[in-house]
Amino acid sequence: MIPKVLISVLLLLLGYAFWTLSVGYAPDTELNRTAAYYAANAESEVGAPNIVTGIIVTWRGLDTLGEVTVLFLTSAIIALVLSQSGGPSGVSGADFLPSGELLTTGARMLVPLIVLFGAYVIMNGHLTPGGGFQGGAILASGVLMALLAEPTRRFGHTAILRIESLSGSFYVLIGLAGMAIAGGFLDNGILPLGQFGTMLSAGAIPLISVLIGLKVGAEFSSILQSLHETEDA
Amino acid sequence: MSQIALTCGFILILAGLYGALTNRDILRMIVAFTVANTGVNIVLVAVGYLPGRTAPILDSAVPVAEAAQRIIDPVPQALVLTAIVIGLGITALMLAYAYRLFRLRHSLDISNFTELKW
Amino acid sequence: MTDTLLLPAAIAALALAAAFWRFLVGPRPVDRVVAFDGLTIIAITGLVLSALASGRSIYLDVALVYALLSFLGVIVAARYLEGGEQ
Amino acid sequence: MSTLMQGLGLVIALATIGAATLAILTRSTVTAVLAAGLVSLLASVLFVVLAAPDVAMTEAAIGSGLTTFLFFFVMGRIRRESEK
Amino acid sequence: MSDTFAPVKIFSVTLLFWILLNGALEVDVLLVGAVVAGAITFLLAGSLSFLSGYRLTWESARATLGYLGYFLRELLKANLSLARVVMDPALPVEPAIVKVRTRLKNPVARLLLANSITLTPGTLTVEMKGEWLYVHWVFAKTTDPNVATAEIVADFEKFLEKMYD
Amino acid sequence: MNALAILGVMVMTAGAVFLAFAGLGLYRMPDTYTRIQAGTKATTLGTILTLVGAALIMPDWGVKLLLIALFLMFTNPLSSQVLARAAHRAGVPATKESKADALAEDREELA
Repeated sequence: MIPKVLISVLLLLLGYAFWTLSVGYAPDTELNRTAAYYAANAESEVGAPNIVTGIIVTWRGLDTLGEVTVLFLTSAIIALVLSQSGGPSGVSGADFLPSGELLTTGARMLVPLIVLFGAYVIMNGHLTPGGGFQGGAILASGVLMALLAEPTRRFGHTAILRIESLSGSFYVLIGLAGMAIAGGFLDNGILPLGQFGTMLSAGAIPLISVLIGLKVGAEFSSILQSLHETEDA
Repeated sequence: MSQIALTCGFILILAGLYGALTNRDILRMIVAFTVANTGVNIVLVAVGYLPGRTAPILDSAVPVAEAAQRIIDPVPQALVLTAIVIGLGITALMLAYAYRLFRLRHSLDISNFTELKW
Repeated sequence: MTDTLLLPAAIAALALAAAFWRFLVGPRPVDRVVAFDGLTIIAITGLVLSALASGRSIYLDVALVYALLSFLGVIVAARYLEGGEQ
Repeated sequence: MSTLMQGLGLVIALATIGAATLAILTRSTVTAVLAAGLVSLLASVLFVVLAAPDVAMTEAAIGSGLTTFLFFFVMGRIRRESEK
Repeated sequence: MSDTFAPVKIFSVTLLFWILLNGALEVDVLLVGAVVAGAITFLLAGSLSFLSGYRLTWESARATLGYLGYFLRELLKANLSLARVVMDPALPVEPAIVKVRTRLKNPVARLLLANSITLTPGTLTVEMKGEWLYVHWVFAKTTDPNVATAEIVADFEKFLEKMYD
Repeated sequence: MNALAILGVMVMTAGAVFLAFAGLGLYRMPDTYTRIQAGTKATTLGTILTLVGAALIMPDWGVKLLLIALFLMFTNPLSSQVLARAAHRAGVPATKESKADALAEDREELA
């Protein structure tokens, strides 16, 4: 262990640095040049009212691709680590006791609503807060709700993996199509921008959001599943 | 407002660091890490905040023509959004390793793992 | 307009303080989960208030996420505590 | 920035710091995990006050939801292992 | 759920929620909504909705209105009584967990019954098994199952029996 | 600031008062089960009244606020039931004033 004195000195130094930062902080009154560019060109270049989604999906789309790849690696490593731990096979996946009737019924009614809400968040990602990442997390929450209500139930591992890889491939394909037809990798101009502020507008952004959402949801679901299941294949 | 949020984020970072350095239980160290993670996110969003402005989403409340005068900086928000998602991945990874270590030694106390001590 | 909302906001802050006190003192983990449940619901009021104060309906989507998903955290904690309060 | 938003931000920030302190200092791991979930939950309201609804939504769906589940899953497995 | 209309019911309820969420009745919104609702109906075929087992008759519609009115009145009463207890310095509670009986068979109706009991004065459903409901009651006047059933369950059951089969 | 908005602010204040009762109930009640009771009823009504008040102030937001209220009325009692069930299964004791526990008597045959 590091001695307590050292920790306190380190924390004090950091605290002092933070204190000076925080006291001397004065917020800007104008947007910086990057942000001003994004604000001015959101309508004409990407056609997405939600500028954050515009940045994530289009302007900095390559970063998002990298991020999704990192998530995929994470889920793969977790599956690997847990499979090497050699858990006792034959025990059912019930880390929790079997659930009562009320929770089962409630889950059967709520899972469609949660999935529907996830789809809403994904499809409206360019209009309202939301997008692929949030929607994917909500979809994974739906999977988790089903897992909680029926701990012994298994979800198709292969189906999740297939969704994951298919959406990933289509994502890259759309990016390449943007390079071939429009201005560059992951340019959303391969489809017409459409009427500003409607659901099917902003070029390829809804499509890319759906793919990101499916991929992120599948990755989170597979992480949840590897942590939940006892038999490690 | 940004001062309040900045201070809050800094305190969260310090608290998380303290917990991660002093706790002996691996799970508690991971909890402290998530607290520090949230603190960093708050600091980043607070830096992007400009007083008197509103969210970077254009609708009837914020017409396109006035956008540059009415919205806050969207870049830190996009950054934090991805940071949160990656943070969940990292937490899951650490938890998987913690479980693996527990299976190996049947203990979660960090002082039982001394192979790499120097 | 928003100044008239200060009164409900102050009363809701009182509710938050009381529930937060229960969260801090416990004494059992189950009590903390109960307080957590109450705090998530009070947070919805906070979100609606900030949506009203800034006049933007898009903030309500976040409140929807809370209404639909926050109880999952409570359920998972409850399912864990069922097996014993450790 | 109205008085209402200022006050809301101040109250939420104080509560966040309180929850974080509890998460670090408490003895029981269950309490620590719950308090970390509460930190995420309150931080999400703080993000809305800071005019970042996108981030708030992500934090609400991931921070206070999925992270808590992951902790409790792993803790449930560890508890079952140690009971054997 | 033996009825052949189950997929239609899930589809229509999902589409209704989609329209409410979007708050718009435009062609593209409806188109996307139909695709999403169709996917949910297809993939989550075993799921339930508010309409599963609901009788589509005038009588049940009247019962639904009566149920809603009664429920809201009871919710308000529950809160007033709770406020009285909380403000009272002596905290006059005498809680007990009592057994009550229900005749309902439909799972959605049973869930609605349990939820209604939880939101009405002084009662909280703890467990449900077969025909028995275990209810935590703050002002327990009795522990006899029959009397407690008449007191807690009977009114809601009357409405719910007409609404669901 | 029209009449509808004034009414809305009043309804919101009433909702906030019920939320405060919920907080007070959580603070004062003697055991876990009664705390769950206080926490679930008063927060539900309080939040619904707050949402109704917001809908009166901003009539355009009505549909979304209605949806929030619907989801809340459905999920909040459910989570309370699951919590009460878990507390009972974990053996959390009730307060000394309680009169009977039919569930504990029947626990054997239920399992």
